[in-house]
Amino acid sequence: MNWGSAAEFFAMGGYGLYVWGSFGVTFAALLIETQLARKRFADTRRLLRRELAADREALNEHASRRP
Amino acid sequence: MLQAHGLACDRGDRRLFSGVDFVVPAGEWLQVEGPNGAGKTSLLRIVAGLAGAAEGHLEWEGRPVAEARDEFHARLLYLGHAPAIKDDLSALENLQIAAAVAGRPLDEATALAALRRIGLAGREDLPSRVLSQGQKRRVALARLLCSQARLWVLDEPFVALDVAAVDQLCNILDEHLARGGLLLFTSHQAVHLAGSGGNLRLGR
Amino acid sequence: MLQAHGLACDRGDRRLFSGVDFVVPAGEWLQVEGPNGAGKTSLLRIVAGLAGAAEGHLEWEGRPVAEARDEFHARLLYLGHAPAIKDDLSALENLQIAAAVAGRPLDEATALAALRRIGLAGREDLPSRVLSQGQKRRVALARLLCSQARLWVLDEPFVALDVAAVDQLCNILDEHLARGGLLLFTSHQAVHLAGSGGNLRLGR
Amino acid sequence: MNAFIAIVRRDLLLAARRKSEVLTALFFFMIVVSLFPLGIGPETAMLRRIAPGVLWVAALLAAMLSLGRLFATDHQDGTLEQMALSPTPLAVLVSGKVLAHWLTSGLPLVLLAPVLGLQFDLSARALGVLMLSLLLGTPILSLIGAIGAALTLGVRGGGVLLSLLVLPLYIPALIFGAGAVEADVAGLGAGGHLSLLGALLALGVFFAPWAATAALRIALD
Amino acid sequence: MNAFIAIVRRDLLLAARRKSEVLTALFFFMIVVSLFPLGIGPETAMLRRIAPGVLWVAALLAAMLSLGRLFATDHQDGTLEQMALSPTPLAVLVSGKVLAHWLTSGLPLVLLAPVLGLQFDLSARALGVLMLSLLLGTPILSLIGAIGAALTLGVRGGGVLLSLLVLPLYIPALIFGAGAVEADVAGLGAGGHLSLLGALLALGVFFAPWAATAALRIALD
Amino acid sequence: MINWFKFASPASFYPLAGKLWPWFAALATAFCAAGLWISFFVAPTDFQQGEGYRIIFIHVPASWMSMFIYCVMAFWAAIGITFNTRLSGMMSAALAPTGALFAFLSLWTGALWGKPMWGAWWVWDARLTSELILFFLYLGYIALTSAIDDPRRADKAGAIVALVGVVNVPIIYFSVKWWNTLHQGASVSLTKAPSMATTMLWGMLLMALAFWMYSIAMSLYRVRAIILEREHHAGWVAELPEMQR
Ligand code: HEM
Ligand SMILES: Nc1ncnc2c1ncn2[C@@H]1O[C@H](COP(=O)(O)OP(=O)(O)OP(=O)(O)O)[C@@H](O)[C@H]1O
Ligand SMILES: Nc1ncnc2c1ncn2[C@@H]1O[C@H](COP(=O)(O)OP(=O)(O)OP(=O)(O)O)[C@@H](O)[C@H]1O
Ligand SMILES: [Mg+2]
Ligand SMILES: [Mg+2]
Repeated sequence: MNWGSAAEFFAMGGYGLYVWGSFGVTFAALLIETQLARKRFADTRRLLRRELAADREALNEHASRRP
Repeated sequence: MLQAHGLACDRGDRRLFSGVDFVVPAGEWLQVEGPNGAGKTSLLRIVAGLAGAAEGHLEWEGRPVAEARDEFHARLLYLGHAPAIKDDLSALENLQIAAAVAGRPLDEATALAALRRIGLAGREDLPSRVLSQGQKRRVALARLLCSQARLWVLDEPFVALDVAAVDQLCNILDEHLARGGLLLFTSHQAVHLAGSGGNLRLGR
Repeated sequence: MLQAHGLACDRGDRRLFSGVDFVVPAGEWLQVEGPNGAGKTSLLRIVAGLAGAAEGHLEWEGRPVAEARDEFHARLLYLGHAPAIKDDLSALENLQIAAAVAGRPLDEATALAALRRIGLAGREDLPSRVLSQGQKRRVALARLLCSQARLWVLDEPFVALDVAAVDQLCNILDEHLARGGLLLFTSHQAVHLAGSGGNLRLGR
Repeated sequence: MNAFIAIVRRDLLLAARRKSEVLTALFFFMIVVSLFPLGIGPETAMLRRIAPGVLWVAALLAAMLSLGRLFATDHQDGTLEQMALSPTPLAVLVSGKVLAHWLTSGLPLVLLAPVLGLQFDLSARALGVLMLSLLLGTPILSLIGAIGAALTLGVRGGGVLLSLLVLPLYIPALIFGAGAVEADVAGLGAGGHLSLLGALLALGVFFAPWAATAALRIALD
Repeated sequence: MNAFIAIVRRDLLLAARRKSEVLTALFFFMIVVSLFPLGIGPETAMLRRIAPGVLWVAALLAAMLSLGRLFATDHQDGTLEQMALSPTPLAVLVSGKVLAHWLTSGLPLVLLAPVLGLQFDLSARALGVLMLSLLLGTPILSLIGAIGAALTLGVRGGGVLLSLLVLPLYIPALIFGAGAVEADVAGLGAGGHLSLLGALLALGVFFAPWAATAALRIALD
Repeated sequence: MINWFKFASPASFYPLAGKLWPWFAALATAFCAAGLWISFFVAPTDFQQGEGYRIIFIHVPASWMSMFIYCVMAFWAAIGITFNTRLSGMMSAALAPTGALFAFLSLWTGALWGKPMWGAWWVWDARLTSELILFFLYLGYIALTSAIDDPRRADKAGAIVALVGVVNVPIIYFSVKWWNTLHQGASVSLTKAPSMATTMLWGMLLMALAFWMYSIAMSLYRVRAIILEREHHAGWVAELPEMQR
C-alpha cells in the first residue's frame, strides 16, 4: 500500500493535477461516450416504434374502410 | 398594369431583339414565344430587373419602374431556369426560408398545404438533393401558392412537369389571374389558360 | 436486342419500382412514362450502368450485361438530364472532344455538319456559356448525329426544345431506328415516331 | 431586420445540416498550423518566434477557404436572384450572410487558437493577446472576403482568383494581428496594434457590405 | 491511349481558356510564401532556416486549392457520367486528368520555387535540391489529391472536407521534401530523402488512380 | 466451414451483438477495476518521476488502442470492398468514434504527462506527431462519412479512406521517426528493478485489456443502433420483440 492518507492519495506527490486530470478526463470521456451511444440507440428505437405504429394504424384504417 | 416601351437587348455583338412593346393589363397573361435563343429568357430577366435593357423602358401602374424599383420588386415574383432550391434543405425548409428571406414569413401549416397541393405530399422532409427533376421544379412552383405578388414572371414553368402537374399549374395560374394578378411567361408548349391574354413572338 | 428481367430500384428506404421487365428489339423504341419521381431517370441510369439495380438483370444480344460491360458500353450512347457540355468550350470543341474522349475522334467537317443540321449554324464558335437553354440541349443532341452506337438511352431529350427542334430530333430518331438502332427514352410529352415501339409505365 | 435574422438563421441552419462543415474549417486551421513544425523542425525557441505569424497566416487561409461557398451556391441555385429581388435592401442580406460566415468560420478559430498556441509554447498572456487580435481580426477577414467572393462569382477558377484578390487585402490585418502578439511577447504592449485592428474593423463593417452588394449586382447582370 | 491523350489535351485546353487559372495558382503560392516574412519579421538567418518548410507548405496548399475543381465541374455538367460510360477504362481517363492537373498546377510551382527561394537567401545548391524535391513531390500531391477530390465529390462543404482528408496524407511528402532541402543545407546529403520521395511517387502512380476511380464510381452511383 | 456469411447479415448480427455486448462490458469493468487497483495501490512510486508516472497506465493503453482500432477499421473496409457485405461498413462506422476518442485521450494524457516531465505540453516529436496525424485521419473518416447521407455510399467512401489511411500510418510512423526522436518511450521506467517492472507491466496490460473489451462492447452496442437506423424498413425489424407495443 503506497498511501498514508487520503489527502496524500489525492495529492499524488505533487502531481495531482496531471494524474487526476488524465484519469478524470479519460473516465469522463468514456462515460460520455456510453451515454451518447445509449441516447442514440434509444432515440432510434423510439423513432422506429412511432413509425411502425403509424404504419399499422394506416393499415388498419385501410382494412376497415374496405367493405 | 405592366407596359414595355421599345425594349432592346444586346448580347455579345448581337442585337437579340429591339422595339419590343407590350401591355399586360390586370388579370391577363402574356406568353412570350420564339425559337431557342430568340431572347425570351433575356427579356424576362430585363423585366424582372436582373439585367439591363439596351434601349427602352418599363412602366408599372403607369410609373417608370426605374423610379420605384423597390416597390416594383415588392409586387414581383420571378422564377427562372434555375429553381432557387437549396439541395441540402428539405422542400418545407426551402419554402419557409425563401419566404422569410423575402420578408414574408410563412407558417408551417400554410407551407405544408402548399406542398401537398403541388403534389409533394410525403416528400416534404426529404433533402431536395434526392428529389427528381420534376419534383424540384414543383418545390419552386410551391412558392407561387404562398405568394402575394401581383406580377408573376415565369421562365418555362412547365418544363419537366408531368401531365397532372401541368394541369395543376394551369389551375394555379388561372386562380392568380382571377384574383386580378398579372402573368408573363414563356413556354414552348401550347398552354390553355382561362381568361384573356396575348402572345408576343420574338425572333425571325 | 435489349432485355430487362425483374429490375428493381431502391432509393433511400423507398422501393421506387420492382419487377420491371421489357424487351427492345432491334429497330424499335421504348418510351418510359410515369409521373414525376416515378423512377424513370433511375431506370435509365441502371440500364446505362451508372447505378446498380437492387434486383434483376439486363441482357444485351442475349448475354447478361454484367458479363460484357465494356462491349455493352461501346455500343451505348446515354444522354442524361445534365448535358455534359463544358461552358468554356465552344459547341464545336465540345463535340469533337467528347468524341475523342469516347475513343472515336471526329473530323471538323463532320462535326460542323452535325451542328448545322441541329440548328446551331452561326453559333459553332461561341462559348457554350452564353448559349440559351435550348441551344445547350442542341449541342448535346448533336452527339446523336455523330454517334455509331446502336443503343440510345435518352432522358427527356425533348425538354427545352422549340417546335422546329422537336421535329428535327424526331427525324434523327427515326433514321436511327431505320438503321436498326434501338432507342430507350423518357418524355412527358406525346412523341410521334415512325416505326414500331412500345410504352413502359412506371409508378402507381 | 426580420429578413436579416432570417438569412443569418438560414445560413446557420445550412451549416448545421452539414454537421461536419464548421468542424472541418477548424481542423483545417489545426492541420495547417501543425504542418509548419513538420516542415521546419521541432526546435522550441524557433517555434515560439514564428508562432504568431504561423497562427495568423493559418487563420487567414482557413477563413479564405470557406469564402468560396459564401455566395457561390446561392448564385448557382438561383437564390441570389431571389435575394436581389427581395424588398429588403441587398446590402442588409449580404451583411447577414457575412455575419453567419463569421459565426461559423471565424469565431471557432478564435476559440481554438489558444490550444494551438500551447503547442508552440506561448505564455498565457501572449495567448490572451492572440485571442483578442483574432477576435478583432477575423470579422475583417469575413468582411473583406465577402467582397472578393462577390467579385469572383461565376468566374471559373474563381477559387484561386479569389485568393489572389483577397490575400493582399488581408495583409494589413495580418501585420497588425501578428504584430500585436509579437509586440506583447517582446514586452512592448499590444495596445497600438489592437486599436489599429479595431479601426480596420470599423471601416470594414461600414464599407464592405456595400462594396460586396455592388459586386453581386455586376455578377447578376 | 488516344483517349488518354484526348483528355489531357482537353483539360489543358480548358485551363488555357481561362488564361488566369494557371497564373493565379502561381500567385497564390507567391503570396503565401511572401506572407511569412510579413507575419514573422525580416531576420535573414531565421528566414533561411524556415525557408524549406515554408516553401513546401505553400506548394502543398497551392496544389490543394486547385483540387476542388479537379472532378467537380465534370460531375456537375454530366461529363463524368460520359467518362464512366466510355469504352476506355475510367482509371486511364482519371490518370489523364491527374497528369493535366500536375502540368497546370504542379509544374509551374517547380519552376517558380527557385525565384522565391532567393528571397529567403538560399544557396544555389539548396535551390537545386528544392526544385528536385518539388519535381518529385508535386506529382504525389496531385495523385493523392485526386483521391480526396473524388471522395468529396458532390458532398457539400467539400472544399474544406477535402483539405481535412488530404493534408494528413500529404505529410510524408512534406517531411521528405522539406527534409531533403534541410539535410542539404546542413551538409548531410539529400539523397536518402529524395529516393524515399521517389518511392512514394512510384506507390502513388500505381495506386492512386485506382483508388480515385473507385471513389468516383461511388459518387456516380 | 461455419457459415460466417450468416452472421454477416444485419438481421442475424443484431440479436447476436445484443447478447454479446453485456459480457464484454462486464469483462471491461472487471479488468478496469483490477488494473486501477494495481496502478494506484500495488505499483510503487517511480524514483525518477515520482507519482506522475502513473499516467502511463492509461496513456499507453489508450495509444495502443487508437492504433489498433484504425487497423481493425481498415480490415473491415477491406472485407467490405471485397465481399460487398453491408455489415462491414457498419462495423467501421461503429468503431471510428471510439478510435478517435482513444487517439484524443492519448494526446491528452501525453500532454498532461509532458508538462511535468518535459516542461512543455507539446513537443514536435516523432510519436506525438504521428499520433496527431492518426487523430486527423479518424476525424477525416468521421467527417466524410457523416457528410454523405446515403449510408451505402458513405460506407464505400469511408472504406477507401480507411484503406488509404492505413497504408499511410506506417509511412507516417517511420517517416517521422527518421525526422527526429524525443519521445523516449520504453526507456523511461522499465529499467527499474524487475519486480516493479512486472507490476507496471501488469497494470498496463490489464488496463489495455479493459480498453480493448470496452471498445468491443462499445462497437457492438453502437452497431446495433446503426443497424436499426439503416434497416428500419426491413421486415425483420418490425418483428423484433422490442418493437412491439
Ligand atoms: C501528447 C503527448 C504524447 C503522445 C501523443 C504520445 C503518444 C504515444 C504513443 C502513440 C505511444 C504508443 C507507441 C508504441 O507503443 O510504440 C506511446 C507510448 C508511450 N509513451 Fe507517450 N505520448 C505522449 C507523451 C508522453 C510522455 C510525456 C511520456 C513520458 C514522459 C510518454 C511515455 C510513454 C511511454 C513510456 C510509452 C510506452 C512505450 C512502450 O512501452 O513502447 N508519452 N505514447
Ligand atoms: N456573348 C454573346 N455573343 C453572341 N451571342 C450571345 C452572347 N450571349 C448570348 N448570346 C445569344 O443570346 C441568346 C440568349 O437567348 P436567351 O437565353 O434569352 O434565349 P431563350 O429565348 O430563352 O431561348 P431558350 O428557348 O433556348 O431558352 C442566345 O441566342 C445566345 O446565343
Ligand atoms: N434518399 C431518398 N429517400 C427517399 N426517396 C428518395 C431518395 N432518393 C431519391 N428518392 C426518390 O426517388 C425518386 C427518384 O426518381 P427519378 O429521378 O428516377 O424520377 P423521374 O421518374 O425521372 O422523375 P422526373 O419525371 O421528375 O424526372 C424521387 O421520387 C425521389 O423522391
Ligand atoms: Mg430560355
Ligand atoms: Mg427524371
